[in-house]
Amino acid sequence: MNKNVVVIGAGVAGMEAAGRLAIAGFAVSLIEKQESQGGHLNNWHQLFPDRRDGKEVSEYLRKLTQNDRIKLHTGTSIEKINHVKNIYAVTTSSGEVLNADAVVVATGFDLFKSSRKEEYGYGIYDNVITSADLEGMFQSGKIIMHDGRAPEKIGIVHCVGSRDEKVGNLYCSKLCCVTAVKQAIELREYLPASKVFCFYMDMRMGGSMYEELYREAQEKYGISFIRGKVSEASEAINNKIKIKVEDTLVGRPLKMELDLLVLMAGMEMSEGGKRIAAVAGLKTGENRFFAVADQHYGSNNSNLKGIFLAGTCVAPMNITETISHARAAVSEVIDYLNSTEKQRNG
Amino acid sequence: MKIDGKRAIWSEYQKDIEEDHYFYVRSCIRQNFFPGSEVAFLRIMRDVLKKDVYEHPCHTTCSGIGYHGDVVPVDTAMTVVARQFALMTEAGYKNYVPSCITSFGLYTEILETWHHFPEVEERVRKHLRNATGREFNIPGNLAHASDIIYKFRKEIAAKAKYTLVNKETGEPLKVVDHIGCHYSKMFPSKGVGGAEYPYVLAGMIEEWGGEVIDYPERRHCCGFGFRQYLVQANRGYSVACSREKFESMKPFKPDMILTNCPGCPMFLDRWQYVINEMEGTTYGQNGEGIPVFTYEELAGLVLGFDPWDLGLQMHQINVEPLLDKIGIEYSPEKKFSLNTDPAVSKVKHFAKAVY
Amino acid sequence: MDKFGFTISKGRQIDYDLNDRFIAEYIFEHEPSFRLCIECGGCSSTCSTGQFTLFSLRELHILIKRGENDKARQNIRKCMLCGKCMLVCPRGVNTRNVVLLARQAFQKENEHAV
Amino acid sequence: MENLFELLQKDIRFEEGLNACMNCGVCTAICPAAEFYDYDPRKITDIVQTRDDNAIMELLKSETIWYCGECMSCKTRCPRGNAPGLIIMALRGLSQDLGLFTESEKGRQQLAVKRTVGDSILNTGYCVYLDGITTALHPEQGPVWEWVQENREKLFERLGGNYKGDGPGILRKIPEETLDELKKIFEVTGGLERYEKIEYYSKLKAEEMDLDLDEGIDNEYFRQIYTYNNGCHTR
Repeated sequence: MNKNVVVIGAGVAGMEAAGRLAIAGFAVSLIEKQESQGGHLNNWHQLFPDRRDGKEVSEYLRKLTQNDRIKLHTGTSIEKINHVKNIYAVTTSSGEVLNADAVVVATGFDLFKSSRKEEYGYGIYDNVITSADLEGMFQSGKIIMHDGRAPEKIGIVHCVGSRDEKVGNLYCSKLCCVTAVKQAIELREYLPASKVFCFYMDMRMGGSMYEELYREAQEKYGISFIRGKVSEASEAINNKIKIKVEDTLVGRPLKMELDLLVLMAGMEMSEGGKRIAAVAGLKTGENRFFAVADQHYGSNNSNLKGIFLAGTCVAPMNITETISHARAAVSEVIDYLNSTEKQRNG
Repeated sequence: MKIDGKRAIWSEYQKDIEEDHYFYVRSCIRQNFFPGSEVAFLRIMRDVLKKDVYEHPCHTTCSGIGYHGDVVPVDTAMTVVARQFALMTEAGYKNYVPSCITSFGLYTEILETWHHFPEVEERVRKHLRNATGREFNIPGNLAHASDIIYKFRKEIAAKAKYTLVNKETGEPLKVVDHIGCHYSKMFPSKGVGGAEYPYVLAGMIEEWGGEVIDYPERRHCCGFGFRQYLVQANRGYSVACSREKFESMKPFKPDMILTNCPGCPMFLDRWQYVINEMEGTTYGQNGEGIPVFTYEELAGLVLGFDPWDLGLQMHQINVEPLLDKIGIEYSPEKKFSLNTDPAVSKVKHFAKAVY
Repeated sequence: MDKFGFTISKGRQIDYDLNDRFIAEYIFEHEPSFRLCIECGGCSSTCSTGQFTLFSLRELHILIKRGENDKARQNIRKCMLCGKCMLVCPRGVNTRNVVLLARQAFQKENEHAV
Repeated sequence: MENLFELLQKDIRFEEGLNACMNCGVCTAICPAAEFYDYDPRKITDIVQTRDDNAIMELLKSETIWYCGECMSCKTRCPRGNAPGLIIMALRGLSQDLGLFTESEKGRQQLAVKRTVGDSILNTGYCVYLDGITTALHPEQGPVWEWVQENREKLFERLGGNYKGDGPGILRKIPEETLDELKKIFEVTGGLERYEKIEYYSKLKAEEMDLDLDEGIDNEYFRQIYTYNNGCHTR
């Protein structure tokens, strides 16, 4: 079949979809606005739940997309998407017009901007960082406070930007709990003298082997879990972070001083995705992610025929789910192109 | 502490504050405890900034303390407030400026409620008609008196005689700001700077040369708690809240506390005296406590008003060490003088004048 | 004080940094399964003492972990050591032994004090 | 008869204040009252959302609903947009309307609030007025306040006030016609009825406690509720 597919976004979902489409014989244009492919995965040190190196998955995706049928356009964004009959004309920022028989949108997610939770003081207090910042520290091998010393007492706040009407995100980002547990374990490995506290509302360990990781965090690493949403953080004169939380299972307020506070930033519809929605006329749902045609059996289908959705641009997903979702999108693309071919021939 | 992070938040919470023609309503607590502050507000607005501020002789309490003491039902409070709006409407004003934070919070809450539940507004209109025959318009602009001083902080700085600087060392004074809870905790978008890092007082401190001190319990309530202070048996709670703040600010060695709420300056002042009596602890650097000011008192001081015209003799904590630190001139013997001094003529006409 | 008619209220926050967690450390050392509690409340819902008094085994565990030793001490004798809690614990915590160890630790503390 | 939850729902503050609570505890963590009282706004919110009438009845009679200071810090932070402080206000209103407030030590204090602030509003047009802020009721106001009280006429004159004077200005006398308007507002909006209920149920309680209660603040019952603290409000 001599068909062209444009895949928007070269993160995990986009790379998987592009690779599989190429294997199926399609000519693929893979568009990425960043200078390199890989998406958020590039910034992640170890993956949950098995703690493998993120680079291994990157390597798999890189190999998968090394295919002559894939043309990678990095540093490129989308200006326009016009629909004429069964063809989508995709205009890129370099002025090129790509004609596509189908489009796969894989624009992914943005991390919640933690400074929006003003009461935690991210961007104000020196020793408040995000899960992404901590991942960067793991990559560099240097876990340090603002003054360069190693922290001894570290707090991890779950649900930052998730399950929170105040920032307009009613949904659960699903992966922050397990990220918190993974990062807590890593902290204890890097800094064996440290104490780590996780402040959670519910432990949502819904993935394969997640609960086991949680158990290991308690059993092997002595990480403390305190049920309560941190209400505020403030900075003491010695640059330590003071927090206030309710120990809800005792029903009393608790205060604690910490060297470092890590905010588990949730996932939001990406700014890039919002732009694509606007230029292509794609619908978004209540949570601002792309709206899917059917929650149960049409999660790759958008409101437009021929434009398919893959990965975290429709909802928070882990890497396993993202890859599966991208493959499912490829299957939808194949069915769709077969049926349009039949219509034309018939 | 990264000030840029705060500036980013401050820039997101700017509110519309009108330029002129204000309908001013007084605060019950402030009239009793800080009469000099309300006089200073009118002196600054009318004499220094040449603004039109109108006060209606028939305005009353908003009933806020009774409302938050839970003896005044919500419909009653709303109708008392509606009557104040009616006076404003009748006087031809649109810009409503309460002196009290609890009032400001109550007005904001009521306007929000009416916005979301128009049937409540209709009911209140009917109540007011039945009780008084009055009709009202909703204010075009609602700003607290501290918002107004904030708005004109640069103009005040331009005319200032003093800055918030230690005249011996040239160092800026360390100033702790304390915002009344009802200023923006209920509706962050209604306060300059929002709820977490309010800028309304910080902006004045910065503009007038001081250094803003952020300490861990900055956002904690002073402990008024209405019934928690009004009834003697509950005052242990009230003083404990203030004590928590003093303990938390202690390592930062503040020179003074600046407030924008009626109750807070009184409590933060008096509880220092009580804690000293009960436990022997004195806060502050000079062994004489941390002086607490209202924003009008501070504005008056930098503009060169006489400290005793501002009513600083009504504070329990002596203000003289701080005045000396800034280099403000004053006459020690006039502090408790009750004589009708020539200075009084400066302030006296603000008692009655309706401009 | 009589002069004012009230005294300054004491806080009831758990001040984690001021608390001493030696009881918890003692139990962790001798009964590592103590770490595994997920605070589900299964133990307290089946607890015989809990049926008739305000005793909560789940809460007791947390109080010990936070170093709220006085509060824990007030309740530690209420447990009848029937062990029903162990049967229901989804994490296999030896809850009965936790109570026994806590009592031992309190006992040691008393001996030290003497 | 309507159940208690339905009665609460009639209060607009209850409707504003309660959406759905997930028991995260962010309110209790920041609550000044939770720090000094055996008080947990999270639990109160959770109890009312169960709609359990027996549990709500317990609340209406309890000490716990009287601990809140109405600073509204809880509203700033709640991730579900609840305002436990507003829920408390609705509970307190209902407790007074049903005469249940006299069941608790802290609830009984409502008569003290009514006879100081409440009556001051109707008698003076101010929630608090200089003459009523005596050092007998407020010893914590300190020596400076004694001086202020002793010299109040001259001092307020010196500071530019209008103490008991006509026209606008600080502590001016509120005109009779204005006070009449206030009274009328209280009459048509249920304010007077609230006052009467507080008086009525307090009288019943005073009889039950065998304490004398007549007008004003110089009587056994007032002194008792104003000063008594059983010391068991902190756990």
